[in-house]
Amino acid sequence: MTSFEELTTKERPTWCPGCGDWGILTALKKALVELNLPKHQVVVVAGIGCSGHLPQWINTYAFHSLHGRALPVAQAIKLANHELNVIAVGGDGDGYGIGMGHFIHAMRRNVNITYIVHDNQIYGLTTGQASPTSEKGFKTKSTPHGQIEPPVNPIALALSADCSFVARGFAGDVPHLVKLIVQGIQHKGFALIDVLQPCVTFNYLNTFDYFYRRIYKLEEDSSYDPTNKQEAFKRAFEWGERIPIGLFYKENRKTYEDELPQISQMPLVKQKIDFVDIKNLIEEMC
Amino acid sequence: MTSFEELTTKERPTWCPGCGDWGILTALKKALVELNLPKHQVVVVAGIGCSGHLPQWINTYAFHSLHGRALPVAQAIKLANHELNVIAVGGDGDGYGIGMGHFIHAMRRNVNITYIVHDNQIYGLTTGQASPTSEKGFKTKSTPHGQIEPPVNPIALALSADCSFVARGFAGDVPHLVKLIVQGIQHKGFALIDVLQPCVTFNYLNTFDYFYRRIYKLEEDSSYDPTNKQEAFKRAFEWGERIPIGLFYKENRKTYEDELPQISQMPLVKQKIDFVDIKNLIEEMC
Amino acid sequence: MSEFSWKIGGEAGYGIMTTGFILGKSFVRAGFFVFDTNEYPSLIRGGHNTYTVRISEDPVFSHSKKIDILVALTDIAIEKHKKEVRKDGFIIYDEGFVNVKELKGINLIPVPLTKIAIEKGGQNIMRNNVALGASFALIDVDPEILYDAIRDTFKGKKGEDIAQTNINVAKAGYEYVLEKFQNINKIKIKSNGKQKRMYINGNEAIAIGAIKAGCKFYAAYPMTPASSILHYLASKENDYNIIVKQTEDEIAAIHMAIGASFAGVRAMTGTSGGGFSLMTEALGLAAITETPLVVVLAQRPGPSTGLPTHTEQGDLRFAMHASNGEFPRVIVAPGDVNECFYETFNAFNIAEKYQLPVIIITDKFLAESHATTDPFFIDGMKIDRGQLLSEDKAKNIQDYKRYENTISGISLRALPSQENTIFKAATDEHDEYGRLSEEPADRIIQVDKRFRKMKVLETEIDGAKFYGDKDAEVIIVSWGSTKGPILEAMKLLHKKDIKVGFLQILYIIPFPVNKTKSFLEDAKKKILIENNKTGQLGSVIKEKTGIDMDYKILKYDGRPFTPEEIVSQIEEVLIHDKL
Amino acid sequence: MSEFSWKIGGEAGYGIMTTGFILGKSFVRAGFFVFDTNEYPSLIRGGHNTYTVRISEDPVFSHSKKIDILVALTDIAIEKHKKEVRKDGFIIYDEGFVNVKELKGINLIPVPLTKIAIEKGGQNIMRNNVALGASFALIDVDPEILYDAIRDTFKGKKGEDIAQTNINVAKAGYEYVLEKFQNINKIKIKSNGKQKRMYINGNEAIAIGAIKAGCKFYAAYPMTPASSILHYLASKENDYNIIVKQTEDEIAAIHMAIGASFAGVRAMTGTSGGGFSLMTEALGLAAITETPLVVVLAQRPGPSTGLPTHTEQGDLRFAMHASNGEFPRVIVAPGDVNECFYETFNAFNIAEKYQLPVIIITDKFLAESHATTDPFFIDGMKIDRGQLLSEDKAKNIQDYKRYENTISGISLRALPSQENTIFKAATDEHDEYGRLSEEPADRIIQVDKRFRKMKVLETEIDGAKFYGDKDAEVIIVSWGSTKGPILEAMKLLHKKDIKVGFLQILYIIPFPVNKTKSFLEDAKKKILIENNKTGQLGSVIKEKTGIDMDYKILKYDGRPFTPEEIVSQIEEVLIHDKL
Ligand SMILES: Cc1ncc(C[n+]2csc(CCOP(=O)(O)OP(=O)(O)O)c2C)c(N)n1
Ligand SMILES: Cc1ncc(C[n+]2csc(CCOP(=O)(O)OP(=O)(O)O)c2C)c(N)n1
Ligand code: SF4
Ligand code: SF4
Ligand SMILES: [Mg+2]
Ligand SMILES: [Mg+2]
Repeated sequence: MTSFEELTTKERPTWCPGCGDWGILTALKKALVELNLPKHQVVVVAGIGCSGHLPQWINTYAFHSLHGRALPVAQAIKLANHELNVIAVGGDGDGYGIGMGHFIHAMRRNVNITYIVHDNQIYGLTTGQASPTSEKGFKTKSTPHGQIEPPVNPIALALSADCSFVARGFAGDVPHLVKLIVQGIQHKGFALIDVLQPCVTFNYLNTFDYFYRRIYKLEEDSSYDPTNKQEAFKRAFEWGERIPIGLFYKENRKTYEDELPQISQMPLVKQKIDFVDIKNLIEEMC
Repeated sequence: MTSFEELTTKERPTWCPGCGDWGILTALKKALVELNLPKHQVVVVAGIGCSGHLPQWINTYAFHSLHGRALPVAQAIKLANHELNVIAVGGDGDGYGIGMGHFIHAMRRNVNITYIVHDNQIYGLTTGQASPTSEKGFKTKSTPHGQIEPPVNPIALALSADCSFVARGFAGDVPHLVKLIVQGIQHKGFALIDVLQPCVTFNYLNTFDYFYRRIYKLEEDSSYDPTNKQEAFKRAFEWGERIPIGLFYKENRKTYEDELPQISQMPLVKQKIDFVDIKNLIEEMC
Repeated sequence: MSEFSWKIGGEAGYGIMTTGFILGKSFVRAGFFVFDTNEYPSLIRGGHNTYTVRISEDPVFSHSKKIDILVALTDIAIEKHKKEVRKDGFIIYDEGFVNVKELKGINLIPVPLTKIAIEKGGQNIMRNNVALGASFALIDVDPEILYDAIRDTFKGKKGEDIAQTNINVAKAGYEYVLEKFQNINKIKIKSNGKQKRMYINGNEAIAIGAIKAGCKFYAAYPMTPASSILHYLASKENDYNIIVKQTEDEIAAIHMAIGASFAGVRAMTGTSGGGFSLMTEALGLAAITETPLVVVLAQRPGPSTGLPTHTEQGDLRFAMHASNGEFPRVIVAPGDVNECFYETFNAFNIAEKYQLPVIIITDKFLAESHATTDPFFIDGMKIDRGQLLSEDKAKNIQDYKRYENTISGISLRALPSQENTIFKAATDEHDEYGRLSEEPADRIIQVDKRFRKMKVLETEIDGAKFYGDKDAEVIIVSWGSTKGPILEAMKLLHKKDIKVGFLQILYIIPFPVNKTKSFLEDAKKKILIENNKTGQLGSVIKEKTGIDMDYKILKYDGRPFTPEEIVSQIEEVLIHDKL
Repeated sequence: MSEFSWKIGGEAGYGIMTTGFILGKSFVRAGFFVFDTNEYPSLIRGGHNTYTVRISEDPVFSHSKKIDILVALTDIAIEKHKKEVRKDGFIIYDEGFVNVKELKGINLIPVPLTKIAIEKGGQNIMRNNVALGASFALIDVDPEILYDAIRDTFKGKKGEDIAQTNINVAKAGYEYVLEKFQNINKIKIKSNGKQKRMYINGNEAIAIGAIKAGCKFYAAYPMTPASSILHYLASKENDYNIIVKQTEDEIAAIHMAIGASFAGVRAMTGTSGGGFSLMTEALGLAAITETPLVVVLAQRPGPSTGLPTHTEQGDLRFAMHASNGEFPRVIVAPGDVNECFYETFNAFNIAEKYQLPVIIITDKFLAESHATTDPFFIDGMKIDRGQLLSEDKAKNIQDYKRYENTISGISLRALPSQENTIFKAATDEHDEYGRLSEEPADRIIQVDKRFRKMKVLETEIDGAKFYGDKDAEVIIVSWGSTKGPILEAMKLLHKKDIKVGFLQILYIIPFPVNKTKSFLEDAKKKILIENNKTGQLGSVIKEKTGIDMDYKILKYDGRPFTPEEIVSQIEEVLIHDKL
């Protein structure tokens, strides 16, 4: 039985007190406990940012990669050893800014990994510049006269990019987030969980309170059908007085791994390479 | 009066005979003629690919940039001199593969440029590998056992990324394409025109004939309202027996330039720099 | 005593930076020379931060190892820095929060910083101001200079009221110490009279240099330690009509700068090593299209993410050779804030005159350390846009060749919108018109033409500076931010009657081959000093001149040199003839 | 005559590549030695393509300048290449489509290629086969070897019928010439008996080397001239259980390779200069996380897009210094198809033993030219995975330190899923466990540890090869694909009684300092030969050994050297003592 304690590292997180990242870490650990995943069979892959520090504080394998590059690394780890549970984490700048290209392509590819985005609508670790999800007009160090661009909409993009599991959580509601992460890991395919994560140091606008007053849960709306993409799109654009969290959309389709005869027998990493017979290849060249 | 002839270069295109690129070049030149844009006030910016060769054969200013990077260059040219008409062109690999990140961010930014994507669902210039829009199962040099990933959907992505003008044309219907390009250039904001462009050398599936049998024009459906985003999403996912072309969506919102007091009086490039007074800045440091 | 050093240490995120800056600023205003430097980890709160300010009656170019006053906000601060405090120096600490046992030879000054802050101001964080006041009580100067600096800092940002509260809190600290510690031996220092001086760091100097150069477009993606260029320029974007664009990534940033430059405005981008890695492909784009470009590379320790908030000079070779293929570029390595300003200005002229990329290479130590300097002398700074065609001239041109094969290698540069000069800029090899060409002849013409520009450039640039004694036994060679510590070390060595010369390589490309040879060929002991592991400049000197350095003083723990470290290593060389 | 050269020139996109390959293959099968090379522009159809095949009774290592038979499918082919045809050589051209006036000293062989193709086969494009048949009529060999090769080529892809049609067409060409030109002096060449040999290009050799090394994961983005590695491996992905992934860009490609390697499989990526630029940041990621990685960099002329389908050796310095910060890497530069195969195999061993990135640097000339060689000798090739922990060993480990500070610098490498070895791989600097650390002590330990690996590595690798005469007056130094033309040039010089030695630098890093010194220090005339503008290897030699090259033979028009060019330039050196 995997326990919360064994997932907890001796080192304490260095996040600011009150930061939403704490809730995400707790939720992730609880989800792994709930799923009873052995800790050595989990790899957490991160980008760079406050969010990117997360893998340091969870006692699983971890690969702390480059800014924006968690997804290519995570997908390849899964392809090389699909018996592992691979969870990618990152920030909004990391995933939706510099990492946007990988994000879109990973979703259509549908490798069976879970992607948790700490969406604080700001660049935290670099001390407060606008992020791709910063709201229009938001003033930051890099946009002292207000952000001009409207924010990207990760949920809508995910729906357009053939993501097979699209959800949004809130760092201020850990039990709900645990459920989403559990579902995301259980889902066979690429699962996106965008997490509203207040940055208490640099984002004076999108605070815990801001979200407490606005969020509602999709699953509490009994009419909502998370297999209906058109409906999902409608909710994806809801951002203002009401902000939906929960599962927007889910579909079952083959994972990338499912389509690879190369690993239908066993994971790549278990295949012997000591003597590869290339006589045929040499022959073909003669 | 701008004439078709003066836009035509002495050098002839080196595209394969019958390639869809020819139709796009013709349509672009015709559109410029129709809009009567002086040729020296037009800059065509391209990426790298068969498509990227286009600016060589139109007698306007041109910047032939790097693979995937037409958009950042094009946006900056416009910001530096917003009196220019800036048209970016590129391929599907160029724009939706390696250039995906710029593509998404350019759309929300809404700089007033026109982006024409030669979407041949293949990598032409590198002699036939899968592209991001290649259909699932498609066999190419890089996917000899069939492409596994479903294609990206540029129209849906554009709608999700706040693109203010979203259209699809067909290289086999030049008059229709001319109209779209004219509208795209006239549109104030970022205009995407994805052009179905058969590659007669490497794409044996998505041929002219393939499209002739499938395409229909949105504007011929009188019930279709291109200001309704939800409707646009529905059509965006239509790809099979029927493939819509025409204007999917259009909205009027401020361009990025509109929000810059720095250039409200005159373009950056016209502002004098011979003597910049920095006394205040020095003073502030004392 | 003609100088002293003050250091504050505590948790990140609690205003230590502002506090140190205010202290420095107050002394600058009073006519002193100041140098400061900071150290902080890559996280937002917690962790250990320091800010060190050195104040002197005479010019200073770096921090020094010995601290006269340490302000300790945490136990860690004591632990880490007690050894740095000089004999009979002071440690002010937050009584009730920080525990110190007696320390031999050090004056402990317990002050209930937090308590006073809450009593007088209402907020924990104001304890820093209490500490400032307390510090001033140990120095024989009028504390009004402090209160003025506090007022200036807070007034603008937070209003008169808050400013006054902060002053009150500082006063309370001042008075507390004055009263409680009446017998202490105050630090004595005397200003040589007020004199207007700037107190500025490398990034600010670069940003102002760019503004002065008419930079109209700055595109960047945040990355420590380059980010504050972005912040500074953004704050001035409307005053100076500059478009300052935070992009989706560094690739977009450099391409935007190139696009804007192609359209005719002076443009710059800035980043650190990781971002520069992403920009390498576009360097070649600027080169082959001959689009002027200025790139700031503010180094931090690598490889990869490395030590993101620390300092190193590990990217020299990378900057020299970044991007595929061969093309000319210029690399300038300012060593102080003045060079940051003037060389940035020059960089824009060079970029436009020679139509090529110019890289300004700095590091965290230079980028973020403030130094005093005379107000920049701007008379006579002249914008030179090189062979840029005016609208008028462009009108009369026929058969325009953008990439004409000229003797200098430099061709007339037209801008889009000019009527008779339509051309193609292409990243493929091209003919003189810019049309794609794969002909061997065109290829050779264009490669040679591009490289020929360097020949002209070499004659224009004096890429090295020499300090100290030409006939000295020891000649130091270095580049970039080590300049300050080296100059300070030279002062210390001078006092010990050790003669030293110092050759500063300012331009890495074009490399000052002759000057380097002339200073090094007959030198008895040639010592290379670099803030890196492998002695990269040393390898460049060897490559360009064949000269081997006799000794290498290298530091690669992410921290800048102190003058004292340099002195002791040079003494090693002189005494033991080894290192 | 013991050899001859055949060249075909015509428009791109009309099967010229296949045609040339078939010709070469048929002679290989018949026991001859063959070398071919192609030249094509960066567009799909039209433009001018050539394919040159050199056939010899003895081993050949490059093409040569003189052509014996030119097949001209277009006027341009005549125009461009008539000068290359040797005295009394032949030009076969498409009568009715190509116009030729009499050419002194050349035998014109007009053949209605297209006409015959349409008559006998039905398709224009089959004219190439007519030309093949016609060519054989000029050579004194049994044309059956041609028909066999045609059959083999088409049978698999297009079926028996199509194969037969193609053969018929070739026969028609053969007979046409035989009949019409009865008096010609046939080219005489005799096989030394059939012998099984491979006919393979550099990319194929690399791909097969990787397969043999147990590479299980190849991620890449298409880019000439690296693409055919991707194509080849993709075609074998199911036979050898390799995941071959075309990614969204080069950044993803290298990160995927690193991810797969971290998870425990041997992984590689491949690209050309522009893509390599995009990969630079991740090189540092592999380095600091100590993840084994093999990267193929197939060069083409830059800067930027440059001449995308041509050849150059312009990225050497870039490969050496790419990425921010300082870290060890290995760079191997194979010079022929054998070295491509064996060194790729070695690269995987080195990458895993030393846990660092290995760059295999080639160029278009090597990547795409076919050469004959004995079947790879694979006995005794041993996979060495270095300090990789087996499941069993991992189970018994306690207090596992992934980045343990060992004497060799190499630490035990565990894989995710092993029970007792959970660790963090981080791009930030870290302690021995992989936990983020900004402590100076940890920093120094890790930097030193990483670099220490190179010391061990240096002892293991013999990075240079010497050919020819050690006491020769002239010592050539070069690297990579110039090897072939140089070896051929040496043969020619030998015939002229000019003694030459040739030092091939195989490993750029670790650089063979001692060997280079020992061969160059006393050499009278040291000549550098590189396919670039600036003589990059020369600068490395200077940097590493202080030795200046006396002469430089450089070529940067995008084309490979011919042996004759090298000979004439060396003669210049010997006769005029200048270059
Ligand atoms: C290539 C590169 N560019 C820039 C940086 C600097 N950087 C580090 S974290 C970060 C952004 C952090 O924002 P986000 O991804 O939203 O994460 P957060 O800190 O908010 O969790 C940036 C720009 C980097 N490490 N690498
Ligand atoms: C960084 C980089 N990677 C790869 C290439 C090689 N390359 C040239 S064009 C191209 C793709 C062409 O496909 P697409 O963009 O769809 O354009 P098309 O040729 O089909 O018009 C590639 C991969 C390159 N030039 N630069
Ligand atoms: S800066 Fe913001 S995101 Fe980063 S740890 Fe602090 S509160 Fe969290
Ligand atoms: S390869 Fe395809 S896209 Fe390229 S020119 Fe030929 S037909 Fe057009
Ligand atoms: Mg963030
Ligand atoms: Mg394409």
